[in-house]
Amino acid sequence: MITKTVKNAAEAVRDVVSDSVLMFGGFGLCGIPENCIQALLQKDLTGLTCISNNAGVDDFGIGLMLKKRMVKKMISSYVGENAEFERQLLSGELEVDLIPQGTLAERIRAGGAGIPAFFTPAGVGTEVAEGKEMREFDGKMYLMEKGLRADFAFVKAWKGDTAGNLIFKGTARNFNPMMATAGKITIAEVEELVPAGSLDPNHIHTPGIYVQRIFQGGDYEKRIEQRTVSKE
Amino acid sequence: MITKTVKNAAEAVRDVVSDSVLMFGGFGLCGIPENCIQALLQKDLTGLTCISNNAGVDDFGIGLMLKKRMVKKMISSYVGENAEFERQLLSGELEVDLIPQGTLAERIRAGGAGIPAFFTPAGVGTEVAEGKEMREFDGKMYLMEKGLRADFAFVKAWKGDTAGNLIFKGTARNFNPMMATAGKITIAEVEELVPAGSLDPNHIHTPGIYVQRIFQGGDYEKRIEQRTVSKE
Amino acid sequence: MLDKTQIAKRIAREVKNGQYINLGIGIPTLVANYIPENLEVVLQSENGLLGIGPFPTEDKIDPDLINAGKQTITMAKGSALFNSADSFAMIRGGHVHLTILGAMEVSEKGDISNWKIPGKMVKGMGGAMDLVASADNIIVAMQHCSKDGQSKLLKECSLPITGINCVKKIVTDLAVLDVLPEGGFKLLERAPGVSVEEIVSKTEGRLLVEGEIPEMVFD
Amino acid sequence: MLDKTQIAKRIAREVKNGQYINLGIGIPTLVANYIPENLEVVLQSENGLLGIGPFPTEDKIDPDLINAGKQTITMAKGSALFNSADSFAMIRGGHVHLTILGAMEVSEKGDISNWKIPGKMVKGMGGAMDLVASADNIIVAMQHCSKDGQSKLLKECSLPITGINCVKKIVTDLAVLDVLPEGGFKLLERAPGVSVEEIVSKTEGRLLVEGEIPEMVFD
Repeated sequence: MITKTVKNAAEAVRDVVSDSVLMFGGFGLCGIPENCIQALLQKDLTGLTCISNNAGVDDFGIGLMLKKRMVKKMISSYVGENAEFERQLLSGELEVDLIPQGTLAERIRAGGAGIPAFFTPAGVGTEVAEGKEMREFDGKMYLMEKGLRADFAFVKAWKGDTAGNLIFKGTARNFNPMMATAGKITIAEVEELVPAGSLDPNHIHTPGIYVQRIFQGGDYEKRIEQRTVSKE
Repeated sequence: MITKTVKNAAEAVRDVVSDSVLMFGGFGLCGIPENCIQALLQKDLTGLTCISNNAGVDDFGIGLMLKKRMVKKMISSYVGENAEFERQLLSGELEVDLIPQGTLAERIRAGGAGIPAFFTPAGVGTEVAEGKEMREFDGKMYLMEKGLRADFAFVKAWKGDTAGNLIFKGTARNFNPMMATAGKITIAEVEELVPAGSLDPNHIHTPGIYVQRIFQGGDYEKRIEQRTVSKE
Repeated sequence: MLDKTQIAKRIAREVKNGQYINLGIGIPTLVANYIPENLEVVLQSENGLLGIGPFPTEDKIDPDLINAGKQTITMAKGSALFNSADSFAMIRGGHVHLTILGAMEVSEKGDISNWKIPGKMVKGMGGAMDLVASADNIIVAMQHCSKDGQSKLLKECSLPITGINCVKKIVTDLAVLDVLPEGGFKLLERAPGVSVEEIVSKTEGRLLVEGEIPEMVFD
Repeated sequence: MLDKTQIAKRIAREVKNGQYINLGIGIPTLVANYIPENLEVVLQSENGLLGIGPFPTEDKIDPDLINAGKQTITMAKGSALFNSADSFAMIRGGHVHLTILGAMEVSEKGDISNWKIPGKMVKGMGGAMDLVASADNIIVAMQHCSKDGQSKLLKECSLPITGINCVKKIVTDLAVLDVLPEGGFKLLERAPGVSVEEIVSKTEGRLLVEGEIPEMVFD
């Protein structure tokens, strides 16, 4: 069994340099790699391109990287929860590529799966289609979209083993599994790291082949954006 | 919860008609829908197009449908275990579309996922590329391949619930999950059918949305093609 | 005039037994509360869940379980979890039967705008472009007019488009309307106390009014 | 001359620590038996398993657990199961480091033929076309000549191609050869008792022989 374990987040992100392309798993603040983001904030990085469905909030997640001006460009589908983001975008300080969520997910999957391009109906007739190849199949129009990869992909799982196998929990799975496949180097932080052989092979969401480094994270805040409750 | 249960294989295949396009899960004889194949053999069908990675063996699986001359065309990646198949093919009685295994799997996934076409490097420079669009991305050549769907998809799972959620076992998973997504009507036979709510939502391989009919099969033969053993 | 709850209640009547449904943020989320109990439907959350349950009680809150609006949720019986690529494979592949979402504008051709106000608001399209490009049946929940009284049911959308020729039905605070395949809105029902004339005057796009238009009734 | 076991043993020396490896049917499958124990590698089975273990003992046979050659297998510690689309996503995406497979013919440009003999044999390409189109490192295990003595290391493949410009190294019963990036075979080692002259005479494609060619040594 190939062992992927590193000591902590600082060691995991040791070779991330400025101007890299990074992917971050998570949907909103759910399932984001909190420890890796904290470790990246400790480094003196600029000019990053960040691929993430959302851009965090003003004071948490990728929002903190935006505030520190580490990010040159965001590739996301929805950024509505972040005022600093909106400010940097409208002022032209930040480049933004907004992509339909399903197209973003599929482009990342394609990148990891060796598929350079595919066709999707999402965005036909909209500004998303500008400059893209259009084609008709069976009477319906589609856009050609390309695969996406990253220098580093940061993913957060619930459980992981020393061979890099990952299991996610609830809807914290979201973009994490595809991003794990699309990083040249994929770094996984997990709530619980177990020895290889402890996880049921039939329950694994991300096979270890995709993970180059893994560590057990700590101090998960798991901030909730919209706390909604029912009465008993 | 939407209930998908039918009584047995005969009821599940009741509306399959001649000249339909059918998909069958399985790799070799591993994970094939044995009960559905038996029920189809009881019907007076001809002109079928069968999409399956393999074509069974002479006396089991899809091989039995070939022997009964129910099949007009096979779409497969490897058919090496079936002499009757080879005979019908070389004599021109059977049309065959041989497709690289990864392309077949991805075409079925694409069909179920609303992706009409994608690019793959598999088959570039070979007769598989004949008549297909070629395109270069980042200095490498790719073929355009199209999504595949079927009128009926027959899949075999280990466990399933009345909502149609499926869990596969071992390498009997193979083509079953993609085919479940690509059938206009998907019929799942399972070794154990449990009430909705009995399966851990985090362990489900095929969400119930893809399954229109489900039943508990019986008398699984699970024939082994290459019985190989180690000494103690 | 309908309030938000009534819009949700009216849309809930469109739901059919056995449907898989994606509900957008805002009024569409409320629809879940009014689906008749005798119907068996499954709600899809595009961040990776089939089978959204009710909001959790305080002791059941799980930060790892949210809907597409980032609200804490629970899982219904028989639910399934999956990743975002698989979720949109499901949506794009046409497996979700009904999509209910909000809109800023809808055109008489069924075009919808709901993701951007140039120079003012850029939240992103999220999953809306995938949903409207893929679903067979799309129902829009929206206000008939903007705050300054401008019709939002237009000949052509003025804001950036989310999807074209996709909206099938609209429920506003004033009316229920179909979008006709050949283009144009068809008035089906009016809100309690709202006249046909008011709806006509507040609909900029081509509006077809045939025969008596019934008034909606709520319990 | 090497027998099949020796070909497998020689190929096993090419394996590096930490590699994910796909082994084809036949001799390549045997390679697993000779990978040095101090190396940590993971074997991929394209029908949906990372982490192939040894063949099962009689009491551990599970018909739901087979390799791509349809042989019953076991799972190694830390293995993972997945479907065929995910398996080839892994292969196509370049995540598998090394592919070892058999061939009927290899050309001096690294083209490979191994799936069809027109009019005679049509088994299909299985996963071979995906594997050879995607892997960075492809090693072929084959006989140097056909049964009737014809070279199988050719200028151009005569049989239908499986993939082009892909084979990096060949281990035959007579020799180990690299396929040069600019085309041509380069002789690296000869089998015990086999002369350079014999290899030259049995290689139809362009063959580069530089300096002393060492003889392979087996324990």
